[in-house]
Amino acid sequence: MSNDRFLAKDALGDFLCHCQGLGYTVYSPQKQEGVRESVVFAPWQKGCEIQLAKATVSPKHLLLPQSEVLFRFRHEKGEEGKSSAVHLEDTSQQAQPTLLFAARPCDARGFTMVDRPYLQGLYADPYYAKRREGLCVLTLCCNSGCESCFCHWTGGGPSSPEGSDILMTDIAEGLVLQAITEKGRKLLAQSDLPEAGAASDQATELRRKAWQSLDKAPDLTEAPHKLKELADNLDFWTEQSRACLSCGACTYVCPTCYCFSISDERRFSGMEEGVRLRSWDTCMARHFTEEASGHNPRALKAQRLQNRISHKYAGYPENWGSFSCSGCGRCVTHCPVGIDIRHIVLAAIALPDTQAKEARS
Amino acid sequence: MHLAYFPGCSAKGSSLDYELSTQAVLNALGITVWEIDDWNCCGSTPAHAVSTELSSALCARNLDLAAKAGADQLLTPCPSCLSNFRATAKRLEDPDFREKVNALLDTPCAETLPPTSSVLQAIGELVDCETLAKKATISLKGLKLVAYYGCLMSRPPELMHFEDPENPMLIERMLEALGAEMLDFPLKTACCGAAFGIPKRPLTAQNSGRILELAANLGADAIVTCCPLCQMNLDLRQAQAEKAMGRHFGLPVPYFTQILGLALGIAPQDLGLAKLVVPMDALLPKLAPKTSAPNA
Amino acid sequence: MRIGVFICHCGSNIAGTVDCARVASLAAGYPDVVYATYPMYTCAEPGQAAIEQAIHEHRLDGVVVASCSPRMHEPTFRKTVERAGLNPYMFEMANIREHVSWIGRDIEANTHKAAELVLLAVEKLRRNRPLYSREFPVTRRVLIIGGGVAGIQAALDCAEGGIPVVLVEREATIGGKMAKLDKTFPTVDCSACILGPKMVDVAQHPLITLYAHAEVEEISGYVGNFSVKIRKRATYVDWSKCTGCGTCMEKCPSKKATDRFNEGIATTTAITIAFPQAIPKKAVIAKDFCRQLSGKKCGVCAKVCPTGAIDYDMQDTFVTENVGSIVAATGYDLMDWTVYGQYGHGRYPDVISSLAYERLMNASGPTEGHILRPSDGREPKSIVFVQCVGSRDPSLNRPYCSGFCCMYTAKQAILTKDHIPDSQSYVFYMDIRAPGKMYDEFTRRAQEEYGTQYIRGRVSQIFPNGKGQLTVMGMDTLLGKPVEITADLVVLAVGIEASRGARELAEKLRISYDAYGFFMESHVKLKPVETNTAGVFLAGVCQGAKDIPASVAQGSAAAAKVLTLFARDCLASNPQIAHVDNKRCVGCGKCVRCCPFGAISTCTVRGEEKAEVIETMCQGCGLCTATCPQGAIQLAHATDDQILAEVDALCQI
Amino acid sequence: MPCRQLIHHMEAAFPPRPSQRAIHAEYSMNETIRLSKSSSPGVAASPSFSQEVASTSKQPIHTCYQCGNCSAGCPAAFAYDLQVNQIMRAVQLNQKDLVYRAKSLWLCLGCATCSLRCPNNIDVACVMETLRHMARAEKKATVPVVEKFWLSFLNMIRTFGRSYEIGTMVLFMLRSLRLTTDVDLAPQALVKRKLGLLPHTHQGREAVGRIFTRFHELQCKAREGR
Amino acid sequence: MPDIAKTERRIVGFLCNWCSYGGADTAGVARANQPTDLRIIRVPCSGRVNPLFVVRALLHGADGVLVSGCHPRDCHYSTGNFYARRRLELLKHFLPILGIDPARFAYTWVSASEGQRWQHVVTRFTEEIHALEPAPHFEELEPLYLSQRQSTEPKRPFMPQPPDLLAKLKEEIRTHLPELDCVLGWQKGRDALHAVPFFLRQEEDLERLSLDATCHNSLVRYLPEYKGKKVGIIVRGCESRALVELLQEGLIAREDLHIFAIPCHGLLDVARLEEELGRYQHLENLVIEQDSLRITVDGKERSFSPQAFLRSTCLGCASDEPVLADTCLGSFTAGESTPVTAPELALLDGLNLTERLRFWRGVMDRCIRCYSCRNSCPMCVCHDHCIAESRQPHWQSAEHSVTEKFFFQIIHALHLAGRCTGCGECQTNCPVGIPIFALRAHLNRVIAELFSGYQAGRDAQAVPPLLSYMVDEANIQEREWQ
Repeated sequence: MSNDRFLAKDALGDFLCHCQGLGYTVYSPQKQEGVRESVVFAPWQKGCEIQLAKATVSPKHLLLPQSEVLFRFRHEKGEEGKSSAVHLEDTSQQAQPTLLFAARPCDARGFTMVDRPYLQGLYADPYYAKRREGLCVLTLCCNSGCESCFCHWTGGGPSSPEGSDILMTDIAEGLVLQAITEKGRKLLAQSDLPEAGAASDQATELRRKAWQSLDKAPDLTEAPHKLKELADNLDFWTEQSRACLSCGACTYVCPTCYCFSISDERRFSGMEEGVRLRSWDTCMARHFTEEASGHNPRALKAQRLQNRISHKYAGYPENWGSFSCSGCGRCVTHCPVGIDIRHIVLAAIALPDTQAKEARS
Repeated sequence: MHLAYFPGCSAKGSSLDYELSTQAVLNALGITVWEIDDWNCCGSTPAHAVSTELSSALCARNLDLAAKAGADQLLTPCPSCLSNFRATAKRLEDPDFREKVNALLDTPCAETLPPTSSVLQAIGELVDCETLAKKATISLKGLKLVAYYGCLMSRPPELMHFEDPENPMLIERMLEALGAEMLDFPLKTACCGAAFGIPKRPLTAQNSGRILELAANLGADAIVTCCPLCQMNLDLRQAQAEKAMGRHFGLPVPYFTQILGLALGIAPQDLGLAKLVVPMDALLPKLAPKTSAPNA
Repeated sequence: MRIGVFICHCGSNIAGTVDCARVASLAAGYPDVVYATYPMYTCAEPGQAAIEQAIHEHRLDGVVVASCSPRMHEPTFRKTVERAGLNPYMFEMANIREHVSWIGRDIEANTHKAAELVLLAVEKLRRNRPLYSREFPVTRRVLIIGGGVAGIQAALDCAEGGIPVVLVEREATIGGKMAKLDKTFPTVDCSACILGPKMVDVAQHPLITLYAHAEVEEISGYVGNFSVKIRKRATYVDWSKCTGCGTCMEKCPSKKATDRFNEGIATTTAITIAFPQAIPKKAVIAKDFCRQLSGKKCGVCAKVCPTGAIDYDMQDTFVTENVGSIVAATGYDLMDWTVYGQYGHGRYPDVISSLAYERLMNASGPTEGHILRPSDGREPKSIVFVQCVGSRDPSLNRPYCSGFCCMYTAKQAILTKDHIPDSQSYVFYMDIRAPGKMYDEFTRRAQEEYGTQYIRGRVSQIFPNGKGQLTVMGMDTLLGKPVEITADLVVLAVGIEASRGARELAEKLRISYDAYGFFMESHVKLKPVETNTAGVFLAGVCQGAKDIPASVAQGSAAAAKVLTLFARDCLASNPQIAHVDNKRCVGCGKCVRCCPFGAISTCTVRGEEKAEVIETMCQGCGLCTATCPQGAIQLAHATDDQILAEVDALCQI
Repeated sequence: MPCRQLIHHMEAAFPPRPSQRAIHAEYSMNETIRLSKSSSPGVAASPSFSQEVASTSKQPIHTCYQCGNCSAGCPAAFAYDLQVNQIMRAVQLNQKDLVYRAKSLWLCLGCATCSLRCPNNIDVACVMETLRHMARAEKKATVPVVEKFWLSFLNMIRTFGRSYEIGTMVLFMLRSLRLTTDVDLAPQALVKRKLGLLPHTHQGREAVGRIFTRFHELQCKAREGR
Repeated sequence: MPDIAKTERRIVGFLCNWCSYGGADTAGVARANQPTDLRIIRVPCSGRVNPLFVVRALLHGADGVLVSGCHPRDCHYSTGNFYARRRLELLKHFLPILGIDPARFAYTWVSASEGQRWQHVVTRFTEEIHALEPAPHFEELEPLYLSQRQSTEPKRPFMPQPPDLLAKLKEEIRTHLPELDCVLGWQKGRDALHAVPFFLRQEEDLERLSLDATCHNSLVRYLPEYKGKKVGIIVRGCESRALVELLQEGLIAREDLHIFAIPCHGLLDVARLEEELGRYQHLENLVIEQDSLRITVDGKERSFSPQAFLRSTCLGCASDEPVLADTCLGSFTAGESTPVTAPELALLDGLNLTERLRFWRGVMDRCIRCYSCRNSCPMCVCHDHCIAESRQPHWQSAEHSVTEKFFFQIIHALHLAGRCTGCGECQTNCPVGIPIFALRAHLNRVIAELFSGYQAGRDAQAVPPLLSYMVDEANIQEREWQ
């Protein structure tokens, strides 16, 4: 692997500065103080401490901002309010080249799961596409497993390269950078980082060890089938969702939840003008499916939990051939009431067929 | 409780009998007080008539002495001194004023000053009437008395906090408990004419005269006082008042401590009774040992 | 929406300091505004016609007028747009006169401000919805609380107008304070002679139901439909049997009962009839003084009662009456003058209140009309009257004038001279207030014909001089000399205070009261009889100090208001009220708790508790809207969205 | 205590005043009060006087409605040339001269009966005291005998730290030239030992002396400042 | 008109229609000259003024807000201004903790006849606002990040639960379970450090019942879902107070509840323990003792002081005595609560106004609007109808701006005023660790100050302070405007 480069820990700042020089806005994990530490991906500036910890919240907001302006509208009037026209102003062309530093393999794999519906469907989402194109992902491999992570259950792993442009392995004195995509190769080529040499082998060994450290993953092949059968089993889902608070923590920390809401927000400027917003929405909230009539097809939290789990482990696989869960475990750690998606999926698989089919409406 | 004691200038002069009887009564009631060292005159009326700051500086020095001696409370028999102390403590709450007063003093006045009280009020608070009656050995039965508090004891009410400002009853409650007949005395808080006896005699003679006349009309045997200045005006200057009113009164004007002392069985000479200008001698024979002994 | 904006010049009132044309041209750019103009006088007939025309011409569905205060012309313009076919509530005003042109001279700043206020109005109007009143039936009965002269007058006028009346009186007899008076000023005619017939009329009128010795316990409901729970306090005498013969009074052995009717200058029996002309003339036992009821053996009255009316086991009972309107006529009480230590705290028997003096002079009083000193029964020769005792005294939190003391003091001075020709009266006063018809002449007569000495000054102290008389220390401020009078009797013209329990009653009635407990009228000048609670009216001193003629006039006025209210079968409700969004309401009851009118109840909708607004009771204050955390209850015309839009329009501009 | 030193202290702290009689003579006529600005003869108002009194005394002068209660209860009213309520009125009308020449100011006994019974909660006694301070600051004490008595009293305190009755009397008699003051009381007072013949002695008197010295210095400074 | 914009300040007035608006009219009629800055919004009653309108204006750029109503007792609606007085006074005390200068807000009373007073009030207030800097733009402030580490001594020292408590509790539940639909308790979640809510239905479930200082979720939160059913619930002191609040609001029925009260000496801050433990794969053992907290992770035993890992929200708790209980287990500490300032609040107390605003600017930025704070709060009874997400009324936009996020926390805090029982779940469950408990703790402190020591949930019969009033408020010093 002669192309691998070595990035010494004390040269991290210089490297990121170099990337900024290439026109990238650099996002890196940053610790922010509060009641307790929180690690979030935020714009990096020279002098910022460089964190390598796994972030509390996934970096999906780099592609899907918490809210984004799709367009602006303005009702324009002529003299004395006589003639009038609605003026629209597009905002999709404003994506900046962005470099994401020290994402984790689950984060990067998460991008691929969002890519499919946003880029590979009938219509590509232009807002998303622009950002995706400009995004360069530098992923830091995990050197060990973690109690709450389960990337290897869903087809990933501590050094899985999907979604990454460069994979980085932490070998204590520095990082070994391995280009995965052309974009990554180009970035490495533009850098003056030294060749990794022997460090490259050290990195390979660490990655192997990480894989070995993982507990054995259960077989989830049956999951889509079982979940489909369970779709109408309200008893099962009521039991699973009993503690659910219907908050949005699970969906908002998730790297693969991509649902949104559209709303128009007026500006009070003395004119009729405003913006159309696309903003994160959570399927765990009651209002997510509330219809204008007041009718709500998923009025119960049991139905909403069923929808969320089934989408990730049954619906999405049916359309795109993979689970839409990268196993990052954030929903597990951040659920205020400890709802564990692993347990639900395993419980569904464990249920004998006859019981699963016992449909209740 | 550390009770500091400020006798006031008159205690060492014109009202020596008040001082004697006060000490004797406090002693008999088991109340221990410490006279503060090195006290000075509170400035009385002339000081505050001339300058509030001067008056407060004179008072503050005394309050400061009491504070530094660790007093929990500062007692004085004289309502005028008390009034000046209270007014000073109140004014010192204003930092600007405090600064002005401190500028007059050798050392700045202590931040926290002990509360001040009159001997009368303190006795009222420390010894209830029942206890007082139990301790008494002589009955005051047969004495028809009026209590005269003067104006400063209860005014201004927001400073003095002494009973109903129009109708204080503390002396009445005490002496009634000891057997005396206390007459309702509407002029009990009227002004005696204050220190004007010297510069403007008619002012004092007229006012003291009114008080004496009403007490005489009501048939009182004596007027019981708690203020050295009032006592002096009603007693020493009684002849001047008689002249002004055109009538003879001959009313003894003892201090409440003297009457209390008599009831507690203290010898008249220890109460300075001989110092009264209008003698009480005619009343003394009315006093007799209590007939009903306790538990009898 | 299509909004028209009219920026009024108001002659030069607005145009003098606001560039109206510029405001109109800015307004034309505001959202939904399709027409903007700047007429000279918008409220004038041509101005209103122009609005109507514009509504038709430009197909407007909302109108903003920027002119004077909406408190002035909002009703006017609502009618204007209604004439043009719009819902009257699709209208908003911007106040650019009182709040802009009249308070600042900078044209630039004023114009800018006016334009922003118009924007506020436009943003609010865009969120207005048409509102419609509802009609509801009324119960044509009236409750009158208080049987003094004002209440009696109101009751008789209502009953004569054909309205059934429920009259509740706290005492055992109606008549109020007037029944205690000897004579009345300025004619010096006998109080009992003029009031007595009216009291009898009340007793005999078929449409009047009288509950004496009773109090209002609870009031619920709203204008047209009140429900009133009345507590009939136990009298221990079955009034259906009592004939008022008075035998029980003669035989009652407990003779030391406080005689409240005689203002405490005498005592009476435990079982008593207040006075010979009492209505109803029925006996009542004062529990505290009755031997039988205090657990001792007695039972004399029960033995002597010829009709067997005595019932020692009687308990309070309750009746509920439904009425459509309420008149509060609860009168006043004398303040407790014994707080004045300088007047002896009440411990000198010959210092008495003016009302006690009325009883001393009254032929039906304890002295049978002979003025005798309470201390020794001697006839006083030197009488001092002191005015403003408890009136105009901020140190006792009674800064107000009691209104009638000057007059009755003059009357009492005159009557004193009539009773005791060799007496001399002195009146200490601060100012003589005698603005009524024949009033000033009357006070002059007291001085000129009856030789009463009027001395201008307050009295500092009153005390016994030890010789059986009282020393009164006063001041003649006209001479600048202190005055001392030796008096046989001192009469204090004691000021009035709100009737005992007035505040509690106001809270039951949901009306306001002032700092002293007097009930608040709706407008001090233009709505002196109405309160802010629809259907509740005021009569007499409960609203503020007044004398007998004024009380009677207000009693009649209140009756007129009741009759006006009942002239229609149905009432229209105010549509600017709160509405509950059942989808959002979680039934937590916070709105129910704080509604000042009890206008929110709860109901069950599909098994869930929801708040429900009683349309006729809601007065539209919006407290509930500010209280509801989920915004489920919204005040029409002042919704959260409307106020938020106004805030945002101001802050995001 | 050497007598000379005593007199020296007295003179230093409270220098003798110019003849008060002269001030008196100025106002022997009964004049019209000119409230508006006018050149006609009469007593002009001092515009900020009532405000100054109100702010110095912290009392709501303007709430006085002339009920006369203060005067009615005043024990010195019989001796007043201008009654308390009239003084309040004069203050309201900014009649500084009228107030300053009233003897009443100096005859006030300070008993506060007026304050106690004022229906408007005005501390009238405090207003009177404030007026005395203000008048003294303008050297207008119209009853010198009272002032002399105060000063005599204060001089004793300055010298001895405590009051010394006989000293006060002697000094007062010297200053007021009223050599027979209270001689009628002397026999009894002396027989009954009502008066201490010698002043008290204590260490604090020097500290008290320093209080007076500083007070005097500050007063001089304030006067120069003005 | 840019010139005006430079010389004027943005001042918003809320005036009641009947008195103050009339007073402003009277001032106008008298041609009483006034500064032009103020813009008046007419409302029916000062009681209609939701304090959130005021905050909204101040956060969105108003330099000052003035509310004026009828004088107390003169309210056209009888009592509306009494309620307004309490709420606005509370707001006045709340603004500083947000970093908003309370001088920017004033409330007063002006009657329709008091034109002069109105002129005076407007002139004074406008002058005061001009004397301040223009209001800072929240979004443009530089964030201030500060570390908040527990530094306060707990009010009561930590104690592990008595060893036999769980067994006793199980016995009690076993007795009562037959008459109950369900019992709300806790069980272990993914490992021994993580407890989750547990809904016991059958006797077999008792085995899984767990009870220790990691069981943090407030089960009261679930009770309204069980309305009409008979349920058992395990509560600690703060949770019993939350029960009282829900009972006061009629959202649960006492007769449907069986309350098992247990003592509590503070809960563990699991998130901070996780921070200390770092990434681990297996957690085998958790032992909680008086002085040591031992956890075995990946074969290694780590030991901690439980005192140092108490939840900050528990530190100020004086008493675990249940207000309501059917079955009491263990012994409780009755305590007069002289509240200890929570460390997150102490941190804010030590900052000046600008620093506080910058602090919130920093921490609120990372809010993801997941609403865990709200949804785990036992007092957030609006549940699916929160105004944060409704379009009508439209209090909040969907925009993820830091102002909107901050405004939500203000809404939450003010809606909890007088109701918050201080369980701290809002903060504990925040995925990004925003110290929002400080706002609640501050409001609780203010409520106690203003309303004679009132504490939510202490007395089932008490009327919540913001839903009642006193004609003469003992602790509210209204401004005199002299």
